[in-house]
Amino acid sequence: MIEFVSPTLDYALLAPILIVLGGAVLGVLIEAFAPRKSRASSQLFITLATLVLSLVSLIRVRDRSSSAAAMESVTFDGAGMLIQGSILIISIISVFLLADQENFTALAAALPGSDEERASLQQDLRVTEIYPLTLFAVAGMMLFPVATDLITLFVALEVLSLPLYLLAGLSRRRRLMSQEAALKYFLLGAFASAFFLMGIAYLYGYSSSVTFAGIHSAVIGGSGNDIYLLLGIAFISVGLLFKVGAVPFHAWSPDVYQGAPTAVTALMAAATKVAAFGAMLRIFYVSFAEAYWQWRPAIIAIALITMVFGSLVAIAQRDVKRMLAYSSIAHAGFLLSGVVALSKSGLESSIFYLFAYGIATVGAFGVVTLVRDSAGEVTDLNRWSGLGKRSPWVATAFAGFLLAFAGIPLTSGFIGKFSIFSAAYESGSTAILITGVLSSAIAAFFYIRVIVLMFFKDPVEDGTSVVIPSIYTQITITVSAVATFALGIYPTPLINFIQSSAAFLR
Amino acid sequence: MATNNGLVYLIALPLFGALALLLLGRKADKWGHLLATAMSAGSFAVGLIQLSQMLDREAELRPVTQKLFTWISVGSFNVDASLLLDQLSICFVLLITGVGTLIHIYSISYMSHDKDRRRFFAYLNLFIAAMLLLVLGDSYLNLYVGWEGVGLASYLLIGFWNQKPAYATASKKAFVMNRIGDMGLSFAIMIAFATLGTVSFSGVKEHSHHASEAAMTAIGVMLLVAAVGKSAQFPLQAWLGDAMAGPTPVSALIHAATMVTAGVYLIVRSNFVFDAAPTAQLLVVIVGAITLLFGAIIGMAKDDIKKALAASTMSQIGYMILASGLGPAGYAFAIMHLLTHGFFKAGMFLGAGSVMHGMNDEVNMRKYGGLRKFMPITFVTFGLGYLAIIGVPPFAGFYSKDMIIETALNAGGAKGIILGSVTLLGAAITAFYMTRVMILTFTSPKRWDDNQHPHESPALMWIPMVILSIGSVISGYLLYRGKAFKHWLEPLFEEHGEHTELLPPIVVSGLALTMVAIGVAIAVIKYQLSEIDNVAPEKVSIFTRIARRDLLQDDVNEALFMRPGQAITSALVKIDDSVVDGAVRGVGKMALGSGSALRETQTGFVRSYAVLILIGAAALIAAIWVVTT
Amino acid sequence: MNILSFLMLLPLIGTAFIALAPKTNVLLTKQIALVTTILVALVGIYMTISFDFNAKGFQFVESREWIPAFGIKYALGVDGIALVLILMSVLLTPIVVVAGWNESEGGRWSSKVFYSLLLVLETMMIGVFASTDVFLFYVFFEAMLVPVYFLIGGFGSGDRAAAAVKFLLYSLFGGLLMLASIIGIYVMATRYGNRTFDITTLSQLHTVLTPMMENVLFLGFFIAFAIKAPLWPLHTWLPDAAKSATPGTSVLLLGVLDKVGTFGMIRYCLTLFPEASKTFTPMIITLAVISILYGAFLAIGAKDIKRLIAYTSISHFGFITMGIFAMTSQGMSGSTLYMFNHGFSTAALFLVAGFMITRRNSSTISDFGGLQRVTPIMAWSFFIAGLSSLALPGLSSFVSEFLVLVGTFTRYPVAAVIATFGIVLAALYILIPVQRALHGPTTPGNENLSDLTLREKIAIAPVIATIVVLGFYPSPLLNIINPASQTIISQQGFSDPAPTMSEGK
Amino acid sequence: MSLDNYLYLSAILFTIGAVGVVVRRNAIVVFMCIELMLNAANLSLVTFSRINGTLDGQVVAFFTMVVAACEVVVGLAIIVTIYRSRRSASIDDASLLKR
Repeated sequence: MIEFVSPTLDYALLAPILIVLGGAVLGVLIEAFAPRKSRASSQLFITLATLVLSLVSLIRVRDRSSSAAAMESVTFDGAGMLIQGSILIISIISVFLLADQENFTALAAALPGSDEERASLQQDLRVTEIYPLTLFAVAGMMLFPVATDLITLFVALEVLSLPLYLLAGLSRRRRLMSQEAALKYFLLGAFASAFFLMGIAYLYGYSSSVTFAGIHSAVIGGSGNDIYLLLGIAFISVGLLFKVGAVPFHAWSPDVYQGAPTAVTALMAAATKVAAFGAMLRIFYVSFAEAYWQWRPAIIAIALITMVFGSLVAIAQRDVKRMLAYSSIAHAGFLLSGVVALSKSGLESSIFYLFAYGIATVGAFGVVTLVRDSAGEVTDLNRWSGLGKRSPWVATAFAGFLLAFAGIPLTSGFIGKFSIFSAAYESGSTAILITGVLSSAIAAFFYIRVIVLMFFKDPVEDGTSVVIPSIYTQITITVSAVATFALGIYPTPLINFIQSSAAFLR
Repeated sequence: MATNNGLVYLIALPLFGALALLLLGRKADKWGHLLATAMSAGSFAVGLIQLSQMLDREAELRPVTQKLFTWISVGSFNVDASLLLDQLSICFVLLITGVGTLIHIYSISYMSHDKDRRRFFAYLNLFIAAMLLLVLGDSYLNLYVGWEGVGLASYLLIGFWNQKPAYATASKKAFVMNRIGDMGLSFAIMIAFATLGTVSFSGVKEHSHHASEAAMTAIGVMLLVAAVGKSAQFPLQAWLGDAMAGPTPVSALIHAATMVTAGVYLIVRSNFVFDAAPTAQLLVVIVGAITLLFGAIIGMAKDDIKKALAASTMSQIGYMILASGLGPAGYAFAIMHLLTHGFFKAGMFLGAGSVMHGMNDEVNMRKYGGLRKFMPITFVTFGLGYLAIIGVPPFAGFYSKDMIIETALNAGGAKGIILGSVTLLGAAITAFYMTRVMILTFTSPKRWDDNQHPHESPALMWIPMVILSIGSVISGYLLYRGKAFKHWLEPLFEEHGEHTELLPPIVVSGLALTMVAIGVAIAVIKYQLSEIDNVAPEKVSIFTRIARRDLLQDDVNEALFMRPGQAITSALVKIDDSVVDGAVRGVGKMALGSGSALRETQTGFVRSYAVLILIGAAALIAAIWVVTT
Repeated sequence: MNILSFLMLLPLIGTAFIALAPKTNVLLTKQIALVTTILVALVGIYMTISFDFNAKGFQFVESREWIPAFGIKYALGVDGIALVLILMSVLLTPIVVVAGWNESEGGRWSSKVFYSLLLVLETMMIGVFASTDVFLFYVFFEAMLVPVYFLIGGFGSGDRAAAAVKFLLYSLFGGLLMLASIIGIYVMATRYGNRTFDITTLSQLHTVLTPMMENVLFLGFFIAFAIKAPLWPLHTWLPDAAKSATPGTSVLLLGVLDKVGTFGMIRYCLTLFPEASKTFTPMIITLAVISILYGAFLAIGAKDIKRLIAYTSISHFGFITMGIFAMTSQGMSGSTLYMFNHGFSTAALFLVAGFMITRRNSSTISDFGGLQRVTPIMAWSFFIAGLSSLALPGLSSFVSEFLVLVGTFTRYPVAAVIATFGIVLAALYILIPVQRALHGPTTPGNENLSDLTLREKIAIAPVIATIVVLGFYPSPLLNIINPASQTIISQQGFSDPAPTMSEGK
Repeated sequence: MSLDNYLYLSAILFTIGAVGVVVRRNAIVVFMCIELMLNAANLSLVTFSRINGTLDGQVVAFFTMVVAACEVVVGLAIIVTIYRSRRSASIDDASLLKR
């Protein structure tokens, strides 16, 4: 008979997560009780307030680090804090995109094209559930990278995934596509998490422990059955690689990115990637580090394939959102090189890259929400031609983000690429350096093509126009643009900060 | 060596003239030609002063230099912009400025109807300046500047009427063929620097003794290439004929008296190189001999008076080159012939110009005839020039050419025999074609139709002709008397003892004169005593035809260089687009293609995605498995 | 404030003013741009005067921490070579502004954009030559592409977008290879205990590198520079870009940007990887010689005047590269001087070509004819520019070209000899267009072209003056260049070959 | 009998589920196959818990059930909407998004 030890919780450290969850619950209550009119505004307010509050509380505890916050099941350390911080900041700026009601269906339950839907549109109904859903997802994302036992990891994964499945299906226009995206995301996500769970099982079987620390010591001890470890690492990786969208587990992302409401896509592409990579870094750095000779070749291979595949396919895309999706696949490849680096500089550069990339991504999708015609967003690239003439500033901002993706100097992307590749090379993998550089060259090809479309082609007169950005969207785009260039020109403060605090507590 | 700060004015005056006329533009139209003439004359005056000073000094003290400024100085490669005036260059200075001034004067009237006269005089002054720099530079690199400078001037002057496409082409041809020569000169300079570490005349001279013969030969051959290009010697002679496109005074000054003789100057100036490189020297002689006959033969076939004279120039320069290839024995005579030739050939060209002036620019001698009566002065001056060139004593040509023939014969052995006979044969042919020119133009019955009104040229034109003709009468004797000229130049060369005399001079002169007599006789029989029709006869021997086509020189060049060149060019243009750039475009296409191919993996079916994941998982397990075990 | 930083700051200030200027007032924009560039030029001249010829090493040095985490510094400084190139850049820019006074109109965007891009570009041009920190150099090297890209694509003519893209992709590709090498260096430097990008420190790195590693890193840099320079067979972007860009842009493109390639070869390839440089020298010299002849032949075959000039440049860059790798003081100084002179002679050619094209609305050579009779001054300017391009003695490019040839001959006679044939081809590729466009009867469409305006004269006069003056008196520049090139050669462990003069008699 | 058999069983169940996901068209069935995979994982967890003699495995199993339940909620919601708007639950019909 095992006697029950009452858990001791360090609420100060847990606060950031708890606050977000609390905000989410509050949101649900509002859905239940508040009058329909006031919901939108109050929900937005609560969401923002929650996130900001959570950020503040995170900053308050930034230099504490402990693995005992919740009985070993979550560990707060520099790296974790940084990742959580990035997630929060990215979420805040992408929430502004959510606020733009054009993005979401009026009544999720209504049939596409039914009178019901038309009525709901006329009444100008709005699904305000998106806010609590988002908060839940964010909570999951924040938990994911700090979880240090497999249960919490799994729960966090589901908590961040389930709301996203739903959000993906709530687009206002092209609802069939949106719902299809939701279905695909859900089925494949569940499929992947099944693998994930199986991985958990095997790791547990290997180490007879569910905590990272336990697994780590088991790996060192080498007592367990290596087959289990092998299967465990493989299955866990499947789950994680699926989330980050690495080849060949990437297939969902282009479809989902395209189908989902652009605001949600932004959140997925940016925040989810950060969270997933956070978790991946932690489990590989903390638990599997000593077994690196087993998994590293495989992960390197996947990284290379991912870079090249993403870049190549992106060239052939005709749709902005799909193009960005594939480019994000390519970036997943670059980020994986941070994972395989398995060094302090690898960790630091990954965190910087994640943050920079996330910000730029949100900004880019923010721009996408602006280019519309009567039937909603225009994502067909050919109809983007001449954007630079119509609305120079929006086009310039987008160009800026693209240059950042391409890694042109004086944008954040360049610093990120430089640091992450040098980290990978430092840890001795020349292949990643060469392939990374070459695929960046390929990638440049399509980023530039978009710039050419926007600036050097004449506008097509087919009603495509750039709507006057709502104040929210403006904030999003401006903030991301400024951040992107600031981090490109003078990244020192951030880098120093990351260097000083980025470390995993084992 | 003594320095003399006056030298720069020799060049500065005409250079100033050129710049002033070019920069002021139309403003200077009124007085431009006067300024230019004044500048040229001034330069001549300076030259005379320098000469008088030089005469006062001891033989070995005569050379003077002037350092203007440091031009290029990198590592051990140091070249000053500095001038050297010695017994050799002074001759050229006086020839250039003297004849030059006369031709300026002549041109004032000759070009009076041309609205671009100012530009013409600017070019003339530019040429004078460049040519002076050529002969005054104290190092091969300074010489190079003048060398290409005169090339530029001649390009501009040949193409002076470049609105006529043919003329424009002629000027281009001249420049390009000269460039080939210039290439030789730059090779020579490079070799000199690489082997001797210096490019100045004095430097090379002093090293010439202990440098390897191979190096000296290389330098010598390259210098010869340069000379060949500039002096229209075989095989780079083709441009001279076309160069007659330029106004006649230009032909007189540049393409008869001065520029084309620069090659001779270069070889004589580089005597120390050739003395140390017998092989190169032999080549020089051969080139000279070939060209001598080559030009002479062409000369026999030409009906265009200027082209005939041009051919004769080519042949006469052949004489000089040949002489300069004979070593110390010949240098002096080469220069001597150069000077006398300067007088009589310039004079004859001016005569030709005056004839054309009187015949509405008709150049075909078959449309002349009997002009003796209509332009007596021209006839007389041209006639004196004629006597000079064919070498009738006591006219200038006799002395200079006779010396060359003599030296050639005395070159010793088979070489001597061959060269001697070549030069003698040349003398005969020269006599023939020059007589032909005289007859066709002046003494034969008239063949021009009546809308022609031949008339004597104005004084401004015939005065220079007269002066030059005087020169062509007396200059030879003056230079010959008591071997004056030989002694004048001697300090510059290293005498290698006396040569064996194959034949006594008097016999040689006799031989020469007989050859000349034969030539003249044939010409008289063939033209004076027989009917000449005013169009070139068609039914002529293959040889004549070939001679008329300049011994196929252009055909050869086209076949050997032009067409292949064009072929290469067009081929490369294609290659650049299809292969080089094509490869680049190909890479782009490849990327795009593979992109669209991979794109197809995204079928849109959930189940296929699931399959991908499954495969991925399996692969992952396999990979880790492989590594682990 | 350090004079170099000041020099780089000035154009940015100008950009700020332009941004403030009202969109409607185009003239004001132009005036601001002109004044700024002239100021920069003056400061540049002042800097040149106050440069100490005899001192070795970098001068006007400035060094601040930029990204200490990676040991990256904002480090500036110039030696003779860099100084000369900066001088060239700042002198050419105002000339370009004056000459292309109306280029900014007829573009896709307002003049404000044009001149902002131009000024930003000027800042980067200075920076790329002035930086003594490899990373900083790379940042300028890449960032430079963006303004040029927009200048070509936005204000060019013809198929400008395609040309711009081709230019950008080519350069980016090279740049990324270089990035790989830079990362390599960075990691190596870190591994051997000194995490820095300082060029002087890194110049010692090669002592610890394996030959293999050094060669690979060298190639990364060299290919990037060979694309920029451009060297055969990586040149095909240049003709298109030059054809599509406005004359002014082309001047900056060929005159300044491409020099970054050759400059980089000296400053980075040689300094960082001396051994590898020696290893690859034969290959590079071969490529250079090919470029010389290949470029010349294509120039002869060119139908379009701008393409023609571009191809002549390819030939000239062949000379420059050859001189650099000849590793003699004549070659090195000659090449550097060549860079400067080529800047001006190409500027002259392109600007006059631009004048001709704007008048005739065509850049096809055969559309012109007999201009000498119609527009004598324009014709003369073109002719003189052409002469300097064919390196006529007495004009600036002769000195540099001859130095390169002599310098190469002393070590690689064969290459020098083959290259010398280029001077005959040069005569052809200049005189053919001269004959077609300027000589011959005036062809229809050219009868009443107007001659150069006062503005155009003002623009072209200083260029031609420079060409002529430097032809006769290059010493001032050579005095600046010589010590620097000496240093580099001695760093390489080379010394000029002594005269052979083997005793043969 | 040895506990390993349970592991083999769970492995087989997992595979069956995975294959089912790949071969079946009806969204509901596919989803059920995924549930099967989850439960296969559960079986392993419990077995390992028994082998290792620690309770964590069983705890995870409980968590898994809860999570699975949540997935069902979300999943069915999505599938139902799709069914309503498409009048078909075949996952192959939903393939507007491709390439």
